[in-house]
Amino acid sequence: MTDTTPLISARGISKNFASIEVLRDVDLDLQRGEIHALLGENGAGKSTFAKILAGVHRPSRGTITLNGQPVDILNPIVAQKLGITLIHQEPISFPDLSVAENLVLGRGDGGWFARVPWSEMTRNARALMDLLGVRIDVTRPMRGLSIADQQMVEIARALASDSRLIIMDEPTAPLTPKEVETLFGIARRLRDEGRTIIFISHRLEEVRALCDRVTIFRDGNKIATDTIGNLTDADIIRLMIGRPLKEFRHKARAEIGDVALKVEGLTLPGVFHDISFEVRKGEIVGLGGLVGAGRTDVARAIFGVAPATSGTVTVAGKGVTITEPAQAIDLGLAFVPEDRAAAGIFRTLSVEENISAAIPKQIAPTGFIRRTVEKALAQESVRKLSIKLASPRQPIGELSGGNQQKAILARWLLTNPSVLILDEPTRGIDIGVKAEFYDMIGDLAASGRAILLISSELPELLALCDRILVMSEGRLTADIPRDQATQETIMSAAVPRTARSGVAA
Amino acid sequence: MSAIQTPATRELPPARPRWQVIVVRPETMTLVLLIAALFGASLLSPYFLDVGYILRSFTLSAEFAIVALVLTMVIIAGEIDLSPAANMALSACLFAFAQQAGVPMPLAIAIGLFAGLVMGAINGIMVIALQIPSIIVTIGTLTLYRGLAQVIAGDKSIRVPDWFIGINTVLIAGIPLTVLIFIVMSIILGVVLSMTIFGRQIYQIGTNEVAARHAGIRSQRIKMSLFLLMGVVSAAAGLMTASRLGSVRYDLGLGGELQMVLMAMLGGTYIFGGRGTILGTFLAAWLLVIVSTGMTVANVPPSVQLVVQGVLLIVSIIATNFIYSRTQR
Amino acid sequence: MLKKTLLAGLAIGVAMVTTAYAADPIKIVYIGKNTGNPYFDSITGGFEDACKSLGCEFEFVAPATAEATSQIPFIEAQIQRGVNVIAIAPNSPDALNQVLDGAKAKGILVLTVNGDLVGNETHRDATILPVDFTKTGPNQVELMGSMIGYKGDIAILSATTEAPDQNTWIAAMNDTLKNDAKYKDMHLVATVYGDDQPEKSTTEMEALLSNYPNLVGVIAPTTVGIAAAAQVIQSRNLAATVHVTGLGLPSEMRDFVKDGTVSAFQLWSPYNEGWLAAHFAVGVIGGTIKNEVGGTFDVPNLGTITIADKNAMNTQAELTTFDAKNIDDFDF
Amino acid sequence: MTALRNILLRREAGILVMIILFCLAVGTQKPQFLTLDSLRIILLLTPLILIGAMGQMLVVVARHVDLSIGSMLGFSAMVTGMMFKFHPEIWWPVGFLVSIGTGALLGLINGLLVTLFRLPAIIVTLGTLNLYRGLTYIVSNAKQIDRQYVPTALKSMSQTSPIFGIPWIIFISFGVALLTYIFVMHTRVGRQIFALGSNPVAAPLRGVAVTRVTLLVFSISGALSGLAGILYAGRWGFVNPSNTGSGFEFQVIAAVVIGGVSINGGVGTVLGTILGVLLLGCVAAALPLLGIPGTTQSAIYGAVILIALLIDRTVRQQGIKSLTRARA
Repeated sequence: MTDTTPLISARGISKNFASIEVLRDVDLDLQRGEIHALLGENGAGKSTFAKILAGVHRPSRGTITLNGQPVDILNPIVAQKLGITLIHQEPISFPDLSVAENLVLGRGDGGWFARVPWSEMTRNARALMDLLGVRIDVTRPMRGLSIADQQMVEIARALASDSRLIIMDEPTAPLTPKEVETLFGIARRLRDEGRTIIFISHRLEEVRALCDRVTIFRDGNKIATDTIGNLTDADIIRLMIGRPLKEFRHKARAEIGDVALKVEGLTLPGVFHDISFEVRKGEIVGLGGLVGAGRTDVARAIFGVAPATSGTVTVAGKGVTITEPAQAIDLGLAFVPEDRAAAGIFRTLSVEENISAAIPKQIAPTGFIRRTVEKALAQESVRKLSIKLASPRQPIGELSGGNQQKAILARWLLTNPSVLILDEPTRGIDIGVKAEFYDMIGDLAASGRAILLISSELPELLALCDRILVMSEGRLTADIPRDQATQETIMSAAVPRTARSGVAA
Repeated sequence: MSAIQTPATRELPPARPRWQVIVVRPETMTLVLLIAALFGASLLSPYFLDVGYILRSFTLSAEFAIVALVLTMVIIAGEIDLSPAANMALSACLFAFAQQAGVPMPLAIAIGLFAGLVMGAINGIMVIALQIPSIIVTIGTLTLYRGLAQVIAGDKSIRVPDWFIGINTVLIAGIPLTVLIFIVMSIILGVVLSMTIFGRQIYQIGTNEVAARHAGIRSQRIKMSLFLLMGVVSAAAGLMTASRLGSVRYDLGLGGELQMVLMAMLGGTYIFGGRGTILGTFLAAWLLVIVSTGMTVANVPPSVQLVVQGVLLIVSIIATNFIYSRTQR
Repeated sequence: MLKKTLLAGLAIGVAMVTTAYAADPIKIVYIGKNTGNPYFDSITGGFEDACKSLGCEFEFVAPATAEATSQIPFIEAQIQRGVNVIAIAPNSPDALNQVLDGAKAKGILVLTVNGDLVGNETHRDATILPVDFTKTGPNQVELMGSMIGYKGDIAILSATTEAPDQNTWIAAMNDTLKNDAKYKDMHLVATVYGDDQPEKSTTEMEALLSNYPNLVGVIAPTTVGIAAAAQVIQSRNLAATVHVTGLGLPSEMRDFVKDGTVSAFQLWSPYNEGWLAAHFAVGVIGGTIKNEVGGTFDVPNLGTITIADKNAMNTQAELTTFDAKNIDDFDF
Repeated sequence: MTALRNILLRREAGILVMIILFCLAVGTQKPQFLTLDSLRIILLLTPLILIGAMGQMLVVVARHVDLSIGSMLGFSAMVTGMMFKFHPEIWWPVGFLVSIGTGALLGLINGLLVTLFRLPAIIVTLGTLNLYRGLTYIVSNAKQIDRQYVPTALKSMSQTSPIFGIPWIIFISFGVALLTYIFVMHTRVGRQIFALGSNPVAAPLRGVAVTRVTLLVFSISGALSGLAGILYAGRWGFVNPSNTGSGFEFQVIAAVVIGGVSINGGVGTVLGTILGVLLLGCVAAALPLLGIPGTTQSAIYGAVILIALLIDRTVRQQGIKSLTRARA
């Protein structure tokens, strides 16, 4: 038979976003009946490649053949018809439609005015949910489902679609180990039925447990494809980051001083509970955990974006109540938010205006803006942080992600903060610039500032932090000193407790 | 660290030439249209080109134009207010009703202005505290405010005292007082918007409110003050209209919201917020007056004027969107 | 290039302004309440025919809506155009005072036609009304009485609560019913207002029938109201028990008269209003007519017209009654 | 039965309770309000609004709004009326095709402006509200279509009845509601409208042809305005370039918002919308009966819209709360 013909054969796939090449000449064959892992750092191009296969993006160059036939995957509908389903990283749902409807929406059968077979749909949905072992009433709307349940619906949808290729983009992030085990069982069964699965994950142990082959991406290039057994963890990490891990370790040790920020019993019902910790001057405290563990919510509460309902915050020894960010800034706090586009930059405004946004009193003591002062401050920041730009008057949206992030950091440095909260500061940033950031963070601590660093990248936490706090399901589960911190200690604290007891049993 | 090379040499797009930044702006489009309209109107009717007449005609729209300046700021801040024309009517009715009931004039004027402030506050609270989209809130309050004006005044018109009549006929250096107020307001608000931190923060809120909040900008406070300003200025415009007409009826300023939105849109204010200038609205106000005056004096039927206004509105947003998408990403 | 053309345009414009003022034929403009109002087509017809025979220029303009201030830019524009006569059906009794004064100051003859500035008569030169409005009320009551045998409960369905003409007529109806022994068995039980909107007029009519089961007649002295009232009667098949009359346009009422829903209604000739107004204006400007109270002049087809109190004049003495016999003779 | 359905059910039940309470309150003052006769009056007041509300519901569910429906109604009615006037030889039911087709075309233009140029519907339809009204004056030369030109058969649709003395026009409006129900609940594209409004970003990823669905929704809104247009001509016996349909949008939007269609898209039911229309009809019918002047009607509408918004807001907040609870 044609078993040797790959299911999918991609040749020379490249993709540009606004003159930036995020994927370069990628060749990849996917066999029938394999689970194929895509590995790489954030921004390495693995998600982009997956999205091209699923018709979300169209390649700038390159060809894709399916079963030896060249295909043009115009859009997600075409992909669906070709039997390719993508499970998105963030579950996509229609909150006002029922679970059952969410499961079938987008299946290409029937015309516009085809009947909606409600009872059959509900029956099938129930069967699928039973298969996945998820107890959800399929007639209720998606709104109100937990992220994990939404993710399970997403997975069920892919199963129901009867696809030849199922792409799972970090599907396990919000799931409990038990759910992960169910998912893996199903994935293996699908493989045995002859289907192909692309599995994108950061967790090497999961990749090892599940996948047959791996492909490693770095900076938009495909670096290697091999059977999983042929590679050690160290090999994989080396291929992913292009250098040994150790180099990142931040060396500048700062004097650790008085407590700069202290949090006690901070609670926002339903989001996080009883969070207590302190950060000292010159100290970098990491805050790790799974996505959705409530880390960002704690930071937002401290900074007054979405205040907690109970608990105390002490800044430099004084108890404070912060109900909005302006107060936090006056107290010497600074917060670089996780989602740069949504909460950081003013895309269409100039770099200058972006840098000076948090210091109205400095640039306009009388209410009128002093352009010369603003210009001088901006130029100094640009020089200090070596922000690459054509002109400080250029809209910040025209800069690369790393330089945008530098400008945001510059904004906060101008407030001369004593406490800096950095939420995923290096997400979506080039590896070179990332290194610069690590240096800067080290220098900031060395200058006596207290830093709370939220990160999902374990190497980043391990490299930079003096202490690592871990959150799970809205609670602090560990406070690990630098010398005891390993990927394992952090992960074991990050995994939800309910699940851990399940594993133990 | 220097040992690590970024494999992709990511080039920065070159900065745009300065002339392009200046020329490719919606205000330029407005100015060109303004000149074209002047030219067209003078071709359309020989009676048009008369500065006195154009100024007199402007007084008929001056109240709307004044409110449109504030509306521009509201839209830049990412909100909209469709209720100011109804606010004008209700404030003016309350004022006229009070003075007719024997309340001393200064107090009656204060009542009118205060009513405007309250109406602005209601809009602001529903939008900011209750987080209902401003467009829907103000469609509701537009109906309510005008309805209340009708409840208060019925269908009858209430006279105002003779000495209060005729703000539009007071000439200062040959310019009607209301037009002068419009010009002065344009300068003041233009300075506020472009040169003060308050104005700067309006743009920042409109560009990205979440980011603005994170940067310590008190967006709710700023938006509330804009709604309040909107309320007071609308009320003042209502009183000016009362003075111009000499009487007040519930239908005062009916349909004015479209005129105001049109002025802001034609001036290049971006409907999604974050962009726009007072200068643009200033020019657009003149453009609209000249277009409608030119057509009226040429006896072009009002039906054609409705069509022209509708087309202008749609074309202006398309053009504005296009210019912004081309010049700024 | 552009500049040159612009300058040329300016020059031509200025030249035309100066010549226009010197132009000979009298220019009359009639500003209606709003466009699309069929009533004004008929008035305009009278103006047009009169101007054709008198050799003056005529134009009709009207704003899109009948809102109080919407006529102001039109008046301003006509002043600017240098017309000699502005005839207007005012949308507001007082909001136009300032701008009309401006017109008078420029020497323009300002007439109100088919509606007056009640209480602000000094801001116009004269008014042309179709009939002596003091007679409208009694005429309507008499017509109603003749339809119901001068006995029973009746109601009035009017336009808006503040419409001056309507209120004059309603007051006169009340007066007639109270003081004339002929009508002692007719009881006016309600006066309601439909705001000249078909929907509102219909609900008010329905409410009348519901609230007053003994009702035998409804007078609707407004064109929208009478059509709405007739329609309610027609759809409920009540033509035999509830009689509807009032003021209506033959073109709108023809069907109801023919199918017996409405046996008779009244109006005047809007055409004659335009005809009279044009003749009066030309006469005043030509010096053949003196615009003073008590003066008289002759108008073809209308006979001798007397200028009454407050410089008011009428085209006819009594209302015309339309019924199945004569309705086809009228085409407005 | 699930949480949100319960809320929605409560919502519809809530409107029903409001209607009943209102009617009883009016009934204590005017017992004749509680008769079949006044039900007939209320039903005859609402058919056009009901038809318009079905179209508007779809538009709002898709996270847009259509302010131009009154002008589309006026334009379609005018075009149809002119056909009746100048071509009386044409069989009158053809008028339905003409009116609905004209409306659909105008709606399509709205949809094209919204989709092609990615403009907010509210501004586009504010523009076309004027544009279409102006065009109505132009095509009609500002002349009204008088009663005598409107076919008698059409006029009698709001009077004669096929059954139980209920006029045709009421059957037509409820027929439209029934079709809308089948459309939104039992066709794929109907569900796609809800998906689009529920999550516009995700919709294209799930194979919703956003452009075509949006065009369809605006076209339906236009077509139903057209249907309301010809029925207007029959109901009132004339078509006027300035009055016909003006202010229609406010009544319809009020009914839709009161009926629980969420302004944030994705939520709305035919039943709720019908109840919203009926509530407005009850208010409109009760005011003259109680002798309350018509001048208060607009204020009452405004207040009712704002109250409905507040209720909508409260329901939405409960939804958010239940979401955070579920995450905990």
